[in-house]
Amino acid sequence: MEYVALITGFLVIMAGLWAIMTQKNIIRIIIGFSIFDTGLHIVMVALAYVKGRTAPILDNMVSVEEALNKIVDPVPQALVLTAIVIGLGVTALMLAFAMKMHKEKKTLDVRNFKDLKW
Amino acid sequence: MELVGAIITLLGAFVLLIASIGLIRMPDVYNRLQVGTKASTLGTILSLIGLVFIMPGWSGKLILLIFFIMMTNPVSSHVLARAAYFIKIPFTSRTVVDKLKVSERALTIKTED
Amino acid sequence: MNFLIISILLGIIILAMAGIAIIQKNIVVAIIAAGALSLFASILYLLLAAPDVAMTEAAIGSGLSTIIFFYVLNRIRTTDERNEE
Amino acid sequence: MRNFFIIIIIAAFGIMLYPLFDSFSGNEELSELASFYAQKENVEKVNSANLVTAVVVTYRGLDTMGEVTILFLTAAIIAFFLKKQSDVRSLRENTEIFTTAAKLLIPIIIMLGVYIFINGHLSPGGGFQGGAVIASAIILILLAFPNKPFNHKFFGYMESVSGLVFVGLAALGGLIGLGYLDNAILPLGTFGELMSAGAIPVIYSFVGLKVGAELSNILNGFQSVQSDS
Repeated sequence: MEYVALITGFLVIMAGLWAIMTQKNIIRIIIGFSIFDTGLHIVMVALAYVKGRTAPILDNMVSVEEALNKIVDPVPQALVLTAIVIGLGVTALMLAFAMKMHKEKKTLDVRNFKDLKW
Repeated sequence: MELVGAIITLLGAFVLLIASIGLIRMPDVYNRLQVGTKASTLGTILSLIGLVFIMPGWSGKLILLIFFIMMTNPVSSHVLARAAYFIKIPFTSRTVVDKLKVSERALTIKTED
Repeated sequence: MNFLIISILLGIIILAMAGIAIIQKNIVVAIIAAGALSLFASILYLLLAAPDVAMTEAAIGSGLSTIIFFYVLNRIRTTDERNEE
Repeated sequence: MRNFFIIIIIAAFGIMLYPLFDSFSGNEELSELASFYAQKENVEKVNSANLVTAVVVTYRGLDTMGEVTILFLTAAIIAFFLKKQSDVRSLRENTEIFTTAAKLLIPIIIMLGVYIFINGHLSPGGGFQGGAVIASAIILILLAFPNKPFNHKFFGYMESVSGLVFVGLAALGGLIGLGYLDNAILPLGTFGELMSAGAIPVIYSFVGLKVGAELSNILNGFQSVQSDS
Protein backbone atom coordinates (compact mmCIF):
# COMPACT_ATOMS: atom_id res chain seq x y z
CA MET A 1 0.00 0.00 0.00
CA GLU A 2 2.78 2.41 0.84
CA TYR A 3 4.35 1.70 -2.56
CA VAL A 4 1.14 2.71 -4.30
CA ALA A 5 0.97 5.90 -2.25
CA LEU A 6 4.63 6.64 -2.99
CA ILE A 7 4.19 6.21 -6.76
CA THR A 8 1.02 8.31 -6.67
CA GLY A 9 2.82 11.02 -4.74
CA PHE A 10 5.75 11.13 -7.18
CA LEU A 11 3.46 11.26 -10.20
CA VAL A 12 1.37 14.02 -8.62
CA ILE A 13 4.56 15.98 -7.87
CA MET A 14 5.62 15.68 -11.51
CA ALA A 15 2.16 16.72 -12.69
CA GLY A 16 2.29 19.80 -10.48
CA LEU A 17 5.76 20.65 -11.76
CA TRP A 18 4.53 20.30 -15.34
CA ALA A 19 1.65 22.67 -14.59
CA ILE A 20 3.96 25.22 -12.99
CA MET A 21 6.35 25.17 -15.95
CA THR A 22 3.97 25.13 -18.90
CA GLN A 23 0.89 27.14 -17.97
CA LYS A 24 0.55 30.77 -18.95
CA ASN A 25 -2.28 31.83 -16.66
CA ILE A 26 -1.17 32.84 -13.16
CA ILE A 27 -4.17 31.20 -11.45
CA ARG A 28 -3.31 27.94 -13.20
CA ILE A 29 0.29 28.19 -12.02
CA ILE A 30 -1.00 28.56 -8.46
CA ILE A 31 -3.25 25.53 -8.93
CA GLY A 32 -0.15 23.65 -10.07
CA PHE A 33 1.64 24.76 -6.94
CA SER A 34 -1.14 23.44 -4.72
CA ILE A 35 -1.12 20.10 -6.57
CA PHE A 36 2.66 19.91 -6.06
CA ASP A 37 2.10 20.57 -2.35
CA THR A 38 -0.43 17.76 -2.01
CA GLY A 39 1.94 15.35 -3.77
CA LEU A 40 4.73 16.17 -1.34
CA HIS A 41 2.41 15.54 1.59
CA ILE A 42 1.39 12.16 0.18
CA VAL A 43 5.05 11.16 -0.19
CA MET A 44 5.91 12.19 3.37
CA VAL A 45 2.95 10.35 4.92
CA ALA A 46 3.75 7.26 2.84
CA LEU A 47 7.34 7.30 4.13
CA ALA A 48 6.01 7.31 7.71
CA TYR A 49 3.89 4.21 7.22
CA VAL A 50 4.96 0.95 8.85
CA LYS A 51 3.41 -2.29 7.65
CA GLY A 52 0.33 -3.44 9.53
CA ARG A 53 0.41 -0.84 12.27
CA THR A 54 -2.18 1.67 13.49
CA ALA A 55 -2.27 5.41 14.07
CA PRO A 56 -0.01 6.87 16.79
CA ILE A 57 -2.86 7.32 19.27
CA LEU A 58 -2.70 5.30 22.46
CA ASP A 59 -6.05 4.15 23.85
CA ASN A 60 -7.49 0.88 25.11
CA MET A 61 -6.68 -0.80 21.79
CA VAL A 62 -2.98 0.15 21.94
CA SER A 63 -1.53 0.21 25.44
CA VAL A 64 1.54 2.16 26.47
CA GLU A 65 3.70 -0.95 26.85
CA GLU A 66 3.21 -2.23 23.32
CA ALA A 67 3.30 1.18 21.68
CA LEU A 68 6.74 0.50 20.23
CA ASN A 69 5.44 -2.41 18.16
CA LYS A 70 2.01 -1.14 17.21
CA ILE A 71 2.16 2.46 15.97
CA VAL A 72 3.47 4.20 12.87
CA ASP A 73 6.04 6.97 12.86
CA PRO A 74 4.54 10.17 14.35
CA VAL A 75 7.30 12.62 13.34
CA PRO A 76 6.60 13.02 9.57
CA GLN A 77 2.89 13.25 10.35
CA ALA A 78 3.53 16.16 12.70
CA LEU A 79 5.66 17.87 10.06
CA VAL A 80 2.98 17.41 7.38
CA LEU A 81 0.39 18.82 9.79
CA THR A 82 2.21 22.13 9.95
CA ALA A 83 3.13 22.01 6.25
CA ILE A 84 -0.52 21.88 5.19
CA VAL A 85 -1.39 25.03 7.15
CA ILE A 86 1.67 26.84 5.79
CA GLY A 87 0.64 25.71 2.30
CA LEU A 88 -2.71 27.43 2.72
CA GLY A 89 -1.01 30.61 3.90
CA VAL A 90 1.43 30.64 0.99
CA THR A 91 -1.32 29.90 -1.55
CA ALA A 92 -3.41 32.77 -0.19
CA LEU A 93 -0.40 35.07 -0.37
CA MET A 94 0.27 34.10 -3.99
CA LEU A 95 -3.37 34.68 -4.87
CA ALA A 96 -3.29 38.12 -3.25
CA PHE A 97 -0.22 38.93 -5.38
CA ALA A 98 -2.03 37.67 -8.46
CA MET A 99 -4.98 39.95 -7.71
CA LYS A 100 -2.68 42.92 -7.28
CA MET A 101 -0.89 42.14 -10.55
CA HIS A 102 -4.18 41.80 -12.36
CA LYS A 103 -5.22 45.19 -11.03
CA GLU A 104 -2.03 46.78 -12.37
CA LYS A 105 -1.88 45.20 -15.82
CA LYS A 106 -5.48 44.03 -16.45
CA THR A 107 -4.24 40.64 -17.52
CA LEU A 108 -3.32 37.30 -16.00
CA ASP A 109 -0.89 36.14 -18.66
CA VAL A 110 2.64 35.76 -17.31
CA ARG A 111 4.16 36.68 -20.64
CA ASN A 112 2.96 40.24 -20.14
CA PHE A 113 4.91 40.78 -16.95
CA LYS A 114 8.32 41.81 -18.21
CA ASP A 115 9.20 44.55 -15.77
CA LEU A 116 12.20 42.75 -14.32
CA LYS A 117 13.27 41.08 -17.56
CA TRP A 118 16.49 42.21 -19.19
CA MET B 1 -33.43 -6.46 14.55
CA GLU B 2 -30.37 -6.63 12.34
CA LEU B 3 -32.49 -7.77 9.43
CA VAL B 4 -34.74 -4.71 9.74
CA GLY B 5 -31.69 -2.49 9.84
CA ALA B 6 -30.17 -4.19 6.81
CA ILE B 7 -33.38 -3.82 4.82
CA ILE B 8 -33.67 -0.11 5.65
CA THR B 9 -30.01 0.47 4.75
CA LEU B 10 -30.51 -1.36 1.45
CA LEU B 11 -33.52 0.84 0.73
CA GLY B 12 -31.35 3.90 1.39
CA ALA B 13 -28.69 2.61 -1.00
CA PHE B 14 -31.38 2.04 -3.63
CA VAL B 15 -32.63 5.64 -3.27
CA LEU B 16 -29.03 6.85 -3.64
CA LEU B 17 -28.72 4.78 -6.82
CA ILE B 18 -31.86 6.44 -8.19
CA ALA B 19 -30.34 9.81 -7.32
CA SER B 20 -27.19 9.05 -9.27
CA ILE B 21 -29.16 7.87 -12.29
CA GLY B 22 -31.20 11.07 -12.11
CA LEU B 23 -28.02 13.16 -12.08
CA ILE B 24 -27.14 11.73 -15.49
CA ARG B 25 -30.64 11.85 -16.96
CA MET B 26 -31.80 15.36 -16.02
CA PRO B 27 -31.47 18.11 -18.63
CA ASP B 28 -30.26 21.20 -16.74
CA VAL B 29 -28.57 22.34 -13.55
CA TYR B 30 -31.73 23.07 -11.59
CA ASN B 31 -33.30 19.68 -12.19
CA ARG B 32 -30.03 17.98 -11.31
CA LEU B 33 -29.78 19.94 -8.10
CA GLN B 34 -33.30 18.96 -7.15
CA VAL B 35 -32.68 15.28 -7.81
CA GLY B 36 -29.32 15.36 -6.07
CA THR B 37 -30.69 16.99 -2.96
CA LYS B 38 -34.03 15.30 -2.46
CA ALA B 39 -33.04 11.76 -3.21
CA SER B 40 -29.62 11.88 -1.61
CA THR B 41 -31.00 13.42 1.59
CA LEU B 42 -33.60 10.66 1.87
CA GLY B 43 -31.04 7.99 0.98
CA THR B 44 -28.51 9.13 3.55
CA ILE B 45 -31.13 9.46 6.27
CA LEU B 46 -32.48 5.97 5.51
CA SER B 47 -28.97 4.48 5.67
CA LEU B 48 -28.36 6.16 9.03
CA ILE B 49 -31.71 4.94 10.40
CA GLY B 50 -30.75 1.43 9.33
CA LEU B 51 -27.50 1.83 11.25
CA VAL B 52 -29.49 2.86 14.34
CA PHE B 53 -31.18 -0.55 14.23
CA ILE B 54 -27.94 -2.45 13.66
CA MET B 55 -25.85 -0.59 16.26
CA PRO B 56 -28.17 0.69 19.03
CA GLY B 57 -25.17 1.95 21.00
CA TRP B 58 -24.45 4.65 18.42
CA SER B 59 -28.00 5.98 18.20
CA GLY B 60 -27.28 9.33 19.89
CA LYS B 61 -24.50 10.24 17.45
CA LEU B 62 -26.50 8.97 14.48
CA ILE B 63 -29.57 11.02 15.38
CA LEU B 64 -27.32 14.07 15.66
CA LEU B 65 -25.94 13.27 12.20
CA ILE B 66 -29.46 12.97 10.78
CA PHE B 67 -30.30 16.37 12.27
CA PHE B 68 -27.22 17.90 10.64
CA ILE B 69 -28.01 16.42 7.26
CA MET B 70 -31.58 17.68 7.42
CA MET B 71 -30.26 21.11 8.37
CA THR B 72 -27.48 21.55 5.86
CA ASN B 73 -28.32 19.62 2.70
CA PRO B 74 -31.51 21.47 1.61
CA VAL B 75 -30.13 24.88 2.58
CA SER B 76 -26.93 24.39 0.63
CA SER B 77 -28.79 23.30 -2.46
CA HIS B 78 -31.17 26.27 -2.11
CA VAL B 79 -28.21 28.65 -2.04
CA LEU B 80 -26.53 26.85 -4.95
CA ALA B 81 -29.62 27.06 -7.12
CA ARG B 82 -30.01 30.75 -6.32
CA ALA B 83 -26.40 31.45 -7.22
CA ALA B 84 -26.79 29.47 -10.45
CA TYR B 85 -29.86 31.55 -11.31
CA PHE B 86 -28.06 34.83 -10.75
CA ILE B 87 -25.08 34.00 -12.92
CA LYS B 88 -27.64 33.23 -15.66
CA ILE B 89 -27.13 29.53 -16.24
CA PRO B 90 -29.70 28.73 -18.94
CA PHE B 91 -32.89 26.77 -18.28
CA THR B 92 -33.86 23.78 -20.32
CA SER B 93 -36.22 24.67 -23.16
CA ARG B 94 -39.17 22.99 -21.48
CA THR B 95 -39.23 25.32 -18.48
CA VAL B 96 -42.62 27.02 -18.17
CA VAL B 97 -42.59 29.20 -15.09
CA ASP B 98 -39.89 31.39 -13.54
CA LYS B 99 -41.19 32.66 -10.23
CA LEU B 100 -37.98 34.32 -9.11
CA LYS B 101 -38.20 36.73 -12.04
CA VAL B 102 -41.47 38.17 -10.72
CA SER B 103 -40.06 38.93 -7.31
CA GLU B 104 -38.61 42.44 -7.39
CA ARG B 105 -36.92 42.29 -4.02
CA ALA B 106 -34.81 39.27 -4.82
CA LEU B 107 -33.33 40.89 -7.89
CA THR B 108 -32.31 44.21 -6.37
CA ILE B 109 -28.66 44.64 -5.58
CA LYS B 110 -27.85 46.67 -2.54
CA THR B 111 -25.01 49.11 -3.15
CA GLU B 112 -22.91 50.48 -0.37
CA ASP B 113 -19.86 52.66 -0.45
CA MET C 1 -5.39 -7.01 0.66
CA ASN C 2 -8.61 -5.04 0.56
CA PHE C 3 -6.73 -1.92 1.50
CA LEU C 4 -4.33 -2.52 -1.39
CA ILE C 5 -7.19 -2.52 -3.92
CA ILE C 6 -8.75 0.58 -2.36
CA SER C 7 -5.43 2.40 -2.39
CA ILE C 8 -4.82 1.53 -6.06
CA LEU C 9 -8.28 2.86 -6.92
CA LEU C 10 -7.62 6.01 -4.91
CA GLY C 11 -4.28 6.47 -6.64
CA ILE C 12 -5.90 6.24 -10.06
CA ILE C 13 -8.60 8.73 -9.05
CA ILE C 14 -6.00 11.13 -7.65
CA LEU C 15 -3.96 11.00 -10.85
CA ALA C 16 -7.08 11.52 -12.94
CA MET C 17 -7.98 14.58 -10.85
CA ALA C 18 -4.46 15.96 -11.30
CA GLY C 19 -4.79 15.43 -15.04
CA ILE C 20 -8.15 17.20 -15.16
CA ALA C 21 -6.79 20.08 -13.10
CA ILE C 22 -3.95 20.57 -15.57
CA ILE C 23 -5.59 19.90 -18.94
CA GLN C 24 -9.09 21.33 -18.43
CA LYS C 25 -9.74 24.58 -20.28
CA ASN C 26 -12.41 25.86 -17.89
CA ILE C 27 -10.65 27.25 -14.86
CA VAL C 28 -13.56 26.65 -12.46
CA VAL C 29 -13.47 22.93 -13.25
CA ALA C 30 -9.70 22.94 -12.74
CA ILE C 31 -10.09 24.48 -9.27
CA ILE C 32 -12.78 21.98 -8.29
CA ALA C 33 -10.58 19.13 -9.53
CA ALA C 34 -7.71 20.38 -7.36
CA GLY C 35 -10.07 20.44 -4.37
CA ALA C 36 -11.27 16.91 -5.12
CA LEU C 37 -7.65 15.78 -5.36
CA SER C 38 -7.16 17.03 -1.80
CA LEU C 39 -10.29 15.22 -0.64
CA PHE C 40 -9.22 11.87 -2.09
CA ALA C 41 -5.71 12.40 -0.75
CA SER C 42 -7.23 12.77 2.71
CA ILE C 43 -8.89 9.35 2.34
CA LEU C 44 -5.47 7.97 1.36
CA TYR C 45 -3.98 9.47 4.52
CA LEU C 46 -6.66 7.72 6.54
CA LEU C 47 -5.61 4.41 4.99
CA LEU C 48 -1.97 5.21 5.76
CA ALA C 49 -2.85 5.51 9.49
CA ALA C 50 -2.64 9.29 9.76
CA PRO C 51 -6.06 10.54 10.97
CA ASP C 52 -4.69 13.89 12.15
CA VAL C 53 -3.29 14.71 8.73
CA ALA C 54 -6.50 13.49 7.07
CA MET C 55 -8.60 15.88 9.17
CA THR C 56 -6.36 18.83 8.40
CA GLU C 57 -6.24 18.10 4.69
CA ALA C 58 -10.02 17.68 4.46
CA ALA C 59 -10.70 20.93 6.28
CA ILE C 60 -7.99 23.09 4.73
CA GLY C 61 -7.00 21.59 1.39
CA SER C 62 -10.45 20.96 0.05
CA GLY C 63 -12.44 23.54 2.02
CA LEU C 64 -10.68 26.79 2.69
CA SER C 65 -8.22 26.90 -0.21
CA THR C 66 -10.95 26.18 -2.77
CA ILE C 67 -13.02 29.03 -1.32
CA ILE C 68 -10.06 31.41 -1.52
CA PHE C 69 -9.50 30.45 -5.18
CA PHE C 70 -13.14 31.20 -5.95
CA TYR C 71 -13.01 34.55 -4.16
CA VAL C 72 -10.06 35.60 -6.30
CA LEU C 73 -11.66 34.28 -9.48
CA ASN C 74 -14.87 36.19 -8.77
CA ARG C 75 -12.95 39.39 -8.10
CA ILE C 76 -10.95 39.09 -11.31
CA ARG C 77 -14.07 38.33 -13.33
CA THR C 78 -15.98 41.37 -12.02
CA THR C 79 -13.05 43.72 -12.70
CA ASP C 80 -12.81 42.34 -16.23
CA GLU C 81 -16.52 42.95 -16.81
CA ARG C 82 -16.26 46.49 -15.50
CA ASN C 83 -13.35 47.23 -17.79
CA GLU C 84 -15.28 46.04 -20.81
CA GLU C 85 -18.25 48.27 -20.09
CA MET D 1 10.31 23.24 -28.65
CA ARG D 2 9.90 24.81 -25.25
CA ASN D 3 7.63 22.00 -24.14
CA PHE D 4 10.25 19.50 -25.28
CA PHE D 5 12.82 20.98 -22.93
CA ILE D 6 10.31 20.97 -20.11
CA ILE D 7 9.57 17.31 -20.76
CA ILE D 8 13.29 16.59 -20.56
CA ILE D 9 13.58 18.50 -17.28
CA ILE D 10 10.64 16.68 -15.75
CA ALA D 11 11.93 13.31 -16.96
CA ALA D 12 15.26 14.13 -15.33
CA PHE D 13 13.40 14.99 -12.15
CA GLY D 14 11.58 11.66 -12.31
CA ILE D 15 14.87 9.81 -12.78
CA MET D 16 16.17 11.71 -9.76
CA LEU D 17 13.17 10.56 -7.73
CA TYR D 18 13.47 6.94 -8.84
CA PRO D 19 16.35 5.88 -6.52
CA LEU D 20 14.31 7.16 -3.60
CA PHE D 21 11.57 4.78 -4.60
CA ASP D 22 13.96 1.97 -5.40
CA SER D 23 15.78 2.05 -2.09
CA PHE D 24 12.54 2.28 -0.16
CA SER D 25 11.77 -1.23 1.00
CA GLY D 26 8.84 -0.65 3.33
CA ASN D 27 9.52 0.15 6.94
CA GLU D 28 9.48 -2.88 9.22
CA GLU D 29 10.05 -1.01 12.46
CA LEU D 30 10.15 2.52 13.77
CA SER D 31 13.09 4.81 13.19
CA GLU D 32 15.39 5.64 16.08
CA LEU D 33 13.82 9.02 16.80
CA ALA D 34 10.27 7.69 16.71
CA SER D 35 11.10 4.79 18.98
CA PHE D 36 12.58 7.26 21.43
CA TYR D 37 9.26 9.12 21.43
CA ALA D 38 7.25 5.90 21.77
CA GLN D 39 9.21 4.46 24.70
CA LYS D 40 7.18 3.81 27.84
CA GLU D 41 9.08 6.19 30.12
CA ASN D 42 8.98 9.00 27.59
CA VAL D 43 5.27 8.53 26.93
CA GLU D 44 4.62 8.64 30.66
CA LYS D 45 6.77 11.73 31.02
CA VAL D 46 4.56 13.62 28.57
CA ASN D 47 1.33 11.70 29.33
CA SER D 48 -0.41 12.57 26.06
CA ALA D 49 -2.41 9.81 24.38
CA ASN D 50 -1.99 11.28 20.90
CA LEU D 51 1.70 11.06 20.05
CA VAL D 52 1.39 13.41 17.08
CA THR D 53 0.15 16.10 19.46
CA ALA D 54 3.06 15.39 21.79
CA VAL D 55 5.52 15.79 18.91
CA VAL D 56 3.86 18.96 17.61
CA VAL D 57 3.53 20.73 20.95
CA THR D 58 6.50 19.68 23.07
CA TYR D 59 9.23 17.79 21.22
CA ARG D 60 9.00 19.91 18.08
CA GLY D 61 7.30 22.92 19.66
CA LEU D 62 9.68 25.39 18.06
CA ASP D 63 8.51 24.24 14.63
CA THR D 64 4.96 25.05 15.63
CA MET D 65 6.04 28.46 16.85
CA GLY D 66 7.75 29.19 13.54
CA GLU D 67 4.72 27.95 11.65
CA VAL D 68 2.42 30.26 13.59
CA THR D 69 4.81 33.14 12.88
CA ILE D 70 4.77 32.41 9.14
CA LEU D 71 0.98 32.32 9.17
CA PHE D 72 0.88 35.62 11.04
CA LEU D 73 3.22 37.19 8.48
CA THR D 74 1.16 35.97 5.53
CA ALA D 75 -2.04 37.25 7.16
CA ALA D 76 -0.42 40.63 7.76
CA ILE D 77 0.89 40.91 4.18
CA ILE D 78 -2.49 39.91 2.73
CA ALA D 79 -4.27 42.47 4.91
CA PHE D 80 -1.76 45.08 3.74
CA PHE D 81 -2.33 44.20 0.08
CA LEU D 82 -6.09 44.08 0.12
CA LYS D 83 -6.69 46.99 2.45
CA LYS D 84 -7.43 49.95 0.21
CA GLN D 85 -10.24 49.05 -2.14
CA SER D 86 -12.04 52.20 -3.16
CA ASP D 87 -14.52 50.37 -5.41
CA VAL D 88 -18.21 50.40 -4.65
CA ARG D 89 -19.32 47.10 -3.20
CA SER D 90 -22.70 45.90 -4.36
CA LEU D 91 -24.15 42.88 -2.65
CA ARG D 92 -27.33 40.92 -3.11
CA GLU D 93 -29.49 40.21 -0.09
CA ASN D 94 -29.59 36.64 1.18
CA THR D 95 -32.82 34.79 1.64
CA GLU D 96 -34.52 34.16 4.97
CA ILE D 97 -33.86 30.42 4.69
CA PHE D 98 -30.13 30.82 4.39
CA THR D 99 -29.71 33.38 7.17
CA THR D 100 -31.86 31.41 9.62
CA ALA D 101 -29.97 28.18 8.94
CA ALA D 102 -26.67 30.02 9.28
CA LYS D 103 -27.74 31.49 12.64
CA LEU D 104 -28.57 28.00 13.84
CA LEU D 105 -25.44 26.34 12.50
CA ILE D 106 -22.70 28.84 13.33
CA PRO D 107 -22.64 28.25 17.13
CA ILE D 108 -22.65 24.50 16.59
CA ILE D 109 -19.72 24.66 14.17
CA ILE D 110 -17.72 26.88 16.52
CA MET D 111 -18.48 24.47 19.36
CA LEU D 112 -17.22 21.58 17.20
CA GLY D 113 -13.99 23.47 16.55
CA VAL D 114 -13.50 24.13 20.26
CA TYR D 115 -14.20 20.46 21.03
CA ILE D 116 -11.63 19.39 18.46
CA PHE D 117 -8.82 21.45 19.88
CA ILE D 118 -9.61 20.79 23.54
CA ASN D 119 -9.53 17.03 22.92
CA GLY D 120 -6.40 17.22 20.80
CA HIS D 121 -4.27 15.19 23.22
CA LEU D 122 -6.73 12.28 23.42
CA SER D 123 -8.18 11.80 19.94
CA PRO D 124 -7.22 12.84 16.41
CA GLY D 125 -7.47 16.58 16.26
CA GLY D 126 -5.80 19.60 17.71
CA GLY D 127 -5.14 23.25 17.27
CA PHE D 128 -4.69 23.35 13.51
CA GLN D 129 -7.78 21.31 12.71
CA GLY D 130 -9.89 23.18 15.26
CA GLY D 131 -8.65 26.50 13.93
CA ALA D 132 -9.60 25.48 10.39
CA VAL D 133 -13.10 24.47 11.54
CA ILE D 134 -13.53 27.81 13.32
CA ALA D 135 -12.39 29.59 10.17
CA SER D 136 -15.05 27.73 8.18
CA ALA D 137 -17.67 28.98 10.66
CA ILE D 138 -16.36 32.50 10.07
CA ILE D 139 -16.72 31.92 6.32
CA LEU D 140 -20.37 31.01 6.89
CA ILE D 141 -20.83 34.28 8.80
CA LEU D 142 -19.15 36.25 6.01
CA LEU D 143 -21.31 34.61 3.35
CA ALA D 144 -24.60 34.85 5.22
CA PHE D 145 -24.27 38.39 6.57
CA PRO D 146 -21.99 40.20 4.13
CA ASN D 147 -23.11 43.65 5.24
CA LYS D 148 -22.26 43.10 8.88
CA PRO D 149 -18.96 44.82 9.73
CA PHE D 150 -16.17 42.42 10.54
CA ASN D 151 -14.82 42.99 14.02
CA HIS D 152 -11.13 43.52 13.29
CA LYS D 153 -10.35 44.62 16.82
CA PHE D 154 -11.71 41.45 18.41
CA PHE D 155 -9.80 39.14 16.09
CA GLY D 156 -6.64 41.21 16.45
CA TYR D 157 -6.84 41.02 20.24
CA MET D 158 -7.65 37.32 20.19
CA GLU D 159 -4.70 36.63 17.92
CA SER D 160 -2.15 38.67 19.86
CA VAL D 161 -3.33 37.50 23.29
CA SER D 162 -3.18 33.83 22.29
CA GLY D 163 0.23 34.34 20.71
CA LEU D 164 1.50 35.98 23.88
CA VAL D 165 0.09 33.22 26.08
CA PHE D 166 1.70 30.60 23.83
CA VAL D 167 5.13 32.22 24.08
CA GLY D 168 4.63 32.89 27.80
CA LEU D 169 3.76 29.29 28.59
CA ALA D 170 6.74 28.13 26.55
CA ALA D 171 9.07 30.45 28.46
CA LEU D 172 7.50 29.38 31.77
CA GLY D 173 8.47 25.82 30.90
CA GLY D 174 12.04 27.07 30.54
CA LEU D 175 11.93 28.85 33.90
CA ILE D 176 10.33 26.31 36.23
CA GLY D 177 10.29 23.15 34.12
CA LEU D 178 12.99 21.21 32.38
CA GLY D 179 13.31 23.33 29.28
CA TYR D 180 11.65 25.60 26.77
CA LEU D 181 8.12 24.30 25.94
CA ASP D 182 8.24 21.68 28.68
CA ASN D 183 4.73 20.57 29.52
CA ALA D 184 5.32 19.56 33.14
CA ILE D 185 4.50 23.02 34.51
CA LEU D 186 0.93 21.87 35.13
CA PRO D 187 0.05 18.59 36.93
CA LEU D 188 0.31 15.66 34.54
CA GLY D 189 -2.91 13.93 35.67
CA THR D 190 -3.93 10.38 34.80
CA PHE D 191 -3.28 9.03 31.34
CA GLY D 192 -6.22 9.25 28.96
CA GLU D 193 -8.38 11.81 30.76
CA LEU D 194 -9.29 15.31 29.67
CA MET D 195 -7.25 16.97 32.43
CA SER D 196 -3.98 15.27 31.62
CA ALA D 197 -0.76 15.87 29.72
CA GLY D 198 0.15 18.97 31.68
CA ALA D 199 0.23 22.14 29.59
CA ILE D 200 -0.40 20.46 26.22
CA PRO D 201 -4.18 21.09 26.01
CA VAL D 202 -3.74 24.70 27.17
CA ILE D 203 -0.98 25.43 24.67
CA TYR D 204 -2.81 23.67 21.84
CA SER D 205 -6.04 25.54 22.60
CA PHE D 206 -4.25 28.84 22.27
CA VAL D 207 -2.57 27.65 19.06
CA GLY D 208 -6.06 26.78 17.79
CA LEU D 209 -7.45 30.20 18.67
CA LYS D 210 -4.48 31.89 17.01
CA VAL D 211 -4.71 29.82 13.84
CA GLY D 212 -8.47 30.40 13.69
CA ALA D 213 -8.07 34.15 14.07
CA GLU D 214 -5.35 34.32 11.43
CA LEU D 215 -7.25 32.25 8.88
CA SER D 216 -10.35 34.37 9.55
CA ASN D 217 -8.31 37.49 8.90
CA ILE D 218 -7.08 36.10 5.57
CA LEU D 219 -10.61 35.09 4.55
CA ASN D 220 -12.01 38.47 5.52
CA GLY D 221 -9.34 40.15 3.46
CA PHE D 222 -10.51 38.24 0.40
CA GLN D 223 -14.20 38.67 1.21
CA SER D 224 -13.90 42.45 1.59
CA VAL D 225 -13.07 42.88 -2.11
CA GLN D 226 -16.05 40.89 -3.41
CA SER D 227 -19.15 42.20 -5.08
CA ASP D 228 -22.08 40.63 -6.91
CA SER D 229 -23.26 42.11 -10.21
